[in-house]
Amino acid sequence: MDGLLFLIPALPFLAFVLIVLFTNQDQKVSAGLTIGATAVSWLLGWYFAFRAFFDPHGVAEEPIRLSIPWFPGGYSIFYTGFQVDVLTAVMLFMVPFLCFLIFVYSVGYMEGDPRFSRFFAYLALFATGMLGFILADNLLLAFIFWELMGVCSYLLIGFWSFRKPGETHIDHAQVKRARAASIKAFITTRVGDTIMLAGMVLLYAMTGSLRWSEILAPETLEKLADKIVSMPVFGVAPWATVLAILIFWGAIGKSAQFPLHVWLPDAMEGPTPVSALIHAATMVSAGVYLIIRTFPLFHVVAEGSNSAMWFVAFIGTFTALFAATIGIAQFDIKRVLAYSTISQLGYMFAALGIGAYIAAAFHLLMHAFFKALLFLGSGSVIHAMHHGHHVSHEHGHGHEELPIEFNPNDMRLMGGLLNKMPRTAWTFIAGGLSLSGFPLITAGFWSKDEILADAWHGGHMIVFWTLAIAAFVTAFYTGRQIFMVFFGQPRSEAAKHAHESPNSMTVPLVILAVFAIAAGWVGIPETFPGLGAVVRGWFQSLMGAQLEALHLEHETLPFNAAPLLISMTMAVGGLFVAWLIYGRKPLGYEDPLARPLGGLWQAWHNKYWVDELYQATVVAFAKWLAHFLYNFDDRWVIDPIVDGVGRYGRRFAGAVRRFIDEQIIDRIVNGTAWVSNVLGEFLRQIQTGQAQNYLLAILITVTVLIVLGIGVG
Amino acid sequence: MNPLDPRILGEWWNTFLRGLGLAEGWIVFINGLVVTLILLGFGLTSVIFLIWLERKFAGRIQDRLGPNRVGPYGLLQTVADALKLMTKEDITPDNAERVTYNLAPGLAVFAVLMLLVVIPFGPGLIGVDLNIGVLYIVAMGSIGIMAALMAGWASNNKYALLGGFRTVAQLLSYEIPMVLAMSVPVLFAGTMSMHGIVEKQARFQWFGLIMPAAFLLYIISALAENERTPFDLLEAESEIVAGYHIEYSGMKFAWFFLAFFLNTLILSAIAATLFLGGWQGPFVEQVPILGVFYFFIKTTAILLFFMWVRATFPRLRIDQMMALAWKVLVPMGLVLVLLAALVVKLPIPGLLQNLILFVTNIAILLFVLGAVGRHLRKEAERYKVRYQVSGIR
Amino acid sequence: MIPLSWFLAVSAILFVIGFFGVLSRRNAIAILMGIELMLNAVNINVLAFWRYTQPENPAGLVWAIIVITVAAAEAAVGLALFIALYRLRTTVNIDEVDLLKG
Amino acid sequence: MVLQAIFILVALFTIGCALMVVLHRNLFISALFLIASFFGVAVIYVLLEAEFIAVAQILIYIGAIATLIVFAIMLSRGMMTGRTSPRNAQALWAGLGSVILGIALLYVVAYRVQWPVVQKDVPADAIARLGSALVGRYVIPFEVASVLLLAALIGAVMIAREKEV
Repeated sequence: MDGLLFLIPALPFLAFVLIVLFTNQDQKVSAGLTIGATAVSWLLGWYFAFRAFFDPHGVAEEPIRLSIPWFPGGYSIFYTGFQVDVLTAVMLFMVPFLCFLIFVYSVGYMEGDPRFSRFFAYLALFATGMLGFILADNLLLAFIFWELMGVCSYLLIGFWSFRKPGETHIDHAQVKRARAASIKAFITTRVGDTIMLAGMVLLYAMTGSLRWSEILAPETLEKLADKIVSMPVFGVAPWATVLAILIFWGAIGKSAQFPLHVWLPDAMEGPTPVSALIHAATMVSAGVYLIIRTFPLFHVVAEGSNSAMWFVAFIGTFTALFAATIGIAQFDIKRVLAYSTISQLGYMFAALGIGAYIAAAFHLLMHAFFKALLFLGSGSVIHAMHHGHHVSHEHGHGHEELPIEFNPNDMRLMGGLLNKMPRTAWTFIAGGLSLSGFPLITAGFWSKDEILADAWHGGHMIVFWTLAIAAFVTAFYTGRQIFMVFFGQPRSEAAKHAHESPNSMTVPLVILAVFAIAAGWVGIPETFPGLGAVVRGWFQSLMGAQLEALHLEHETLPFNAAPLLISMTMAVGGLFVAWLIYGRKPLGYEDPLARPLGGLWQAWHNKYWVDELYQATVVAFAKWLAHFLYNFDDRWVIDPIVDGVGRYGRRFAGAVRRFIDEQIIDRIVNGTAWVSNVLGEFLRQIQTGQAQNYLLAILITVTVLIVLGIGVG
Repeated sequence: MNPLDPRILGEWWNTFLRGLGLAEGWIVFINGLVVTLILLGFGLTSVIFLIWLERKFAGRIQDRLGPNRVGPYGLLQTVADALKLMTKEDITPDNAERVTYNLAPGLAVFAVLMLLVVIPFGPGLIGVDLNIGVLYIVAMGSIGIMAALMAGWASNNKYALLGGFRTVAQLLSYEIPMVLAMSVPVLFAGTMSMHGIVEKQARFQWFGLIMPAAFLLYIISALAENERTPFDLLEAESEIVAGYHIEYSGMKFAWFFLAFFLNTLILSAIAATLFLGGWQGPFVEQVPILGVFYFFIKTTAILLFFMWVRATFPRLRIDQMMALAWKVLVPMGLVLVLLAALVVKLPIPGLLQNLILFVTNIAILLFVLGAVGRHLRKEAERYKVRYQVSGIR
Repeated sequence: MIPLSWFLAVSAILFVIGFFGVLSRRNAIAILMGIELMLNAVNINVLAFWRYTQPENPAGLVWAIIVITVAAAEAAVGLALFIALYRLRTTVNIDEVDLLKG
Repeated sequence: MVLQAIFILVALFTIGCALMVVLHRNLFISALFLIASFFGVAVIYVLLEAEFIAVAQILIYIGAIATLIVFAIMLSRGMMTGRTSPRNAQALWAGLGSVILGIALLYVVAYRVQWPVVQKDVPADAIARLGSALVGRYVIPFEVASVLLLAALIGAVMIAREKEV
């Protein structure tokens, strides 16, 4: 049975190949292939996951493995394969299951799209990437699947990046946005990935292995923690810290943390199931998973001097609050959720940064359920708005005069959808409550409380209070969203004509809603009064087994009412304030907060102008550099030099013509021109577009290095 | 040692050399030289006989006498021709690339002569028993292509260049089925050594009898590799005058001619070795010298078959030629190799293996011939219709 | 016995010559020839180390065969590209095709 | 001694031919020298007792790659008229860099490194071992190589094919 491990990622891949090669013409068969393959993967995945759940200590100590020699590298053979330990099992419980539900949902959502089959092919490929990533038993294989996910993300964000003739549901502006968004996502994440690749290469150079079991072994980590590297600018640090931070950059890109968060909101141009699956539940949390996986590397350096952990905590905490505040001022239903995702991922990183391994994993899991639910719910709303718009047009309600352009995603045009689509609404509200951490019953409460309790207990007060404020903001914007979308009066014809989505969409919603509420109960801490005795911290003891296998200590936190009460107050308070502002009285097309908050609101609404900042700095710099090199000799250097020298020379010659031979001056002038010309020509070589020039540079570099090597050693 | 074993001669020769008090290195050197000279002499003289045979044989088939003036039965005709060619003016075109132009004929002969080294003429009678003999043959065969290309390009003549292109296309295409056909005996014998393959064919277990399809595949691709009818469109007079050697005259032309006939001889010898048991035959164990005799009988039989084909068949069109290679012979070869590999690994006695191979080979052969025949009939039908429409019968 | 360093020296020289060809020729086919020389040099190196360190281990031979295979694939695709390029632009000079747009 | 003399001759031949490959103006002649140089390399392989690779070298490099190159040269024949220089502007710098690199490499090879050489014979069944290694331990690289070849085959046909009008 262990030999079947490879099937989990292989089956979706097979579906992808079959769709691309054979069944592209037949939409039903294509969808069936993807869903069928994922269903089998799901069953297999749960088989392995439950094996781990029933024997956590055994599996944590001795993971289920499938390993083959991949390629010989020097004196050793590089093995690759898949493994299931407790952490993988937890992910394996969530990922294929969510994939399956969302794929089923997509059948309804994508109905009628001319690229239906291709959509499912991409989804299948994505499932391969994600499943392979969580199962991989070494960093290199994980990285390959990680990049595969990146490609799928790129393809799916840009899914509507061109319009087939006769397609009406996407307009030209949307096509342009989709193109830009997909490229932005790809390039932004590439920044993180490149840094991570550097970390990976260094790690291999330092340890000679990339397998989790070997690089995370205590002796290897000790070695890495003891070796010191001194760098320019950054100063002295242990290797473990350097490697950890380099790898963390990959996670920053993939999980859309500040400063590489800009791609995720734009990624909402993709179809909503994609947003739910890739940009909320699985791929973006892969970054968190990676850090959880390599946590011992972060943790090994003694506390106090551990700048890697500090860095993770800082980025996470900052992003959590930063993104949450932006979420307050967005009107696009999906963008609110996107910023919320960034913020929640920040929570997880903050948890990891303060050493709360279990809490991070727990929140990762819970977040996947409720955020997927929220996205799918928003997809259902958008779907309904679309149809409502269509219907209102057909029935001659004609051109309603709206103060803003119609956009099915715009929350200002919704309202009152609770009665039109009750199933979607109630499940969405369940997800929203979970996200805002509604006390005691929702999953989000338990996982968020766990993080806050850890921060309080560990004495990280700055982290604690920042996260607490972020929790308040989260509850607030969630409440705002719920009240704007489902309550009040419909604010457009489309909203009036909206109706419930088909069963294939609502059934997954209901299932997910159950999980979004109830899944959290497995993690009720043992020390919690009353309830704790029933569950006895099942999830905590499960992950505890993993921690023990990694030789990290793990303690059960004593019960403390203070963080609990603060967390409850924040959640309920946020929702209440949202009701005060958005739920009490009917809304117009302008946000009631926009006027009173003024500049702050503008900052939030414009996402703190980070995009504009990047446009003005990074992008502009790249363009400027290209221009500069191109124009260097023609405009700015040679001409002024030649002109200046020439003018000076002529004046000088006129004054002292009798004393100095004209030849000398001419020669100086010509010589200067020649020198600058050569210089310019040389600098121009840097970017000629000719591979041979680059190769020459390589030749010179290698030669210099070898000659230096001879000289030195 | 058996007095009728040809190896006794070698023993004697080595003792003789040692008797002269030579160092071991020198003996190796002298032996190499002697073997080279013998092989060269054999190759070059046999070609003279071969050309006579071909003309005589073709003459008989076409109800003529063939050469009969110079010497008894016209035996010296070839010698006379050679003398004529040597004394003819040697022309090099003005715009030819001289070095290449002069190198090409030499390279052509060189590529073929190199092959003589690994051919086992009898038990122990082999230049070098390379353990990768078959691969060596294939490798050397590919050099011949270069000669044609060089000749075609250096002549600076468009017909020559076209001929060169055609040659490359044909030789490269038919090299693949030939290699596939050759790898079937290699698989079955479990060795690439020519001697080893012959030894595996004792007691009439000739691979050509066990695997007739592979044998036929080899014969067809050998015809093409040798640029013989029906694959002689490389030098089709009516289309491209004479192919890549159009500009060559005199001695240089004679070199190409030599390479051509030598190649025929060697391809037949390889066929005899790989598929007809080489020097194997009755009483070879008792009287090893008989092996040489058997080998030449078999080689000559195949040679005569080649000549028969040449005198009988018209040539193919170029598209037919390519289609035959890529659509018929290559797939067939692949199937045959797969089949041989499977059967060799079957855990059953050798005789049963032979039987299975024979039956399946016949089946493949019938299937392929049937398919080709059906296709050709259809094509003929199409042409008939077309001609009827245009009024030509 | 020939010293190992002799083989390495020949390999190094061949490699440098090939690299020079790659860097200095304008014709794409000539560049390809330079690359082939470099690959040959690599193979000499591989086989020399195989012979002088681990002749009983076939890894060196396997490696050499894979290098040859890759060279063949590269030559086939490269030449196909050049022929397509020649058809399109009637040039195979590499310094005349430095634009990404055709 | 004899072996060493042969090696020196072959090495000089190979290097000379390689030089002609990169220096000769006429591309066709360059290609012919390339073939000669391949031949020299094959002999070097024989001296390394890797006969199989040597024969494979002749078969693939001379029989296939060189033929392809010559073919391509002929198909783009207009390029050989020699109106323009065969070398680009950076040839001088490239030459200088190459020479320095070559000297540095030779220095390293000759003086700087003590290679751990063992005196062992090539086993008689080296080719059999190679065969079983290719379908045993190295089966994945082998399969990858074959997939690569297939892809190259199809790719080359697709690229070079003339578009149907």
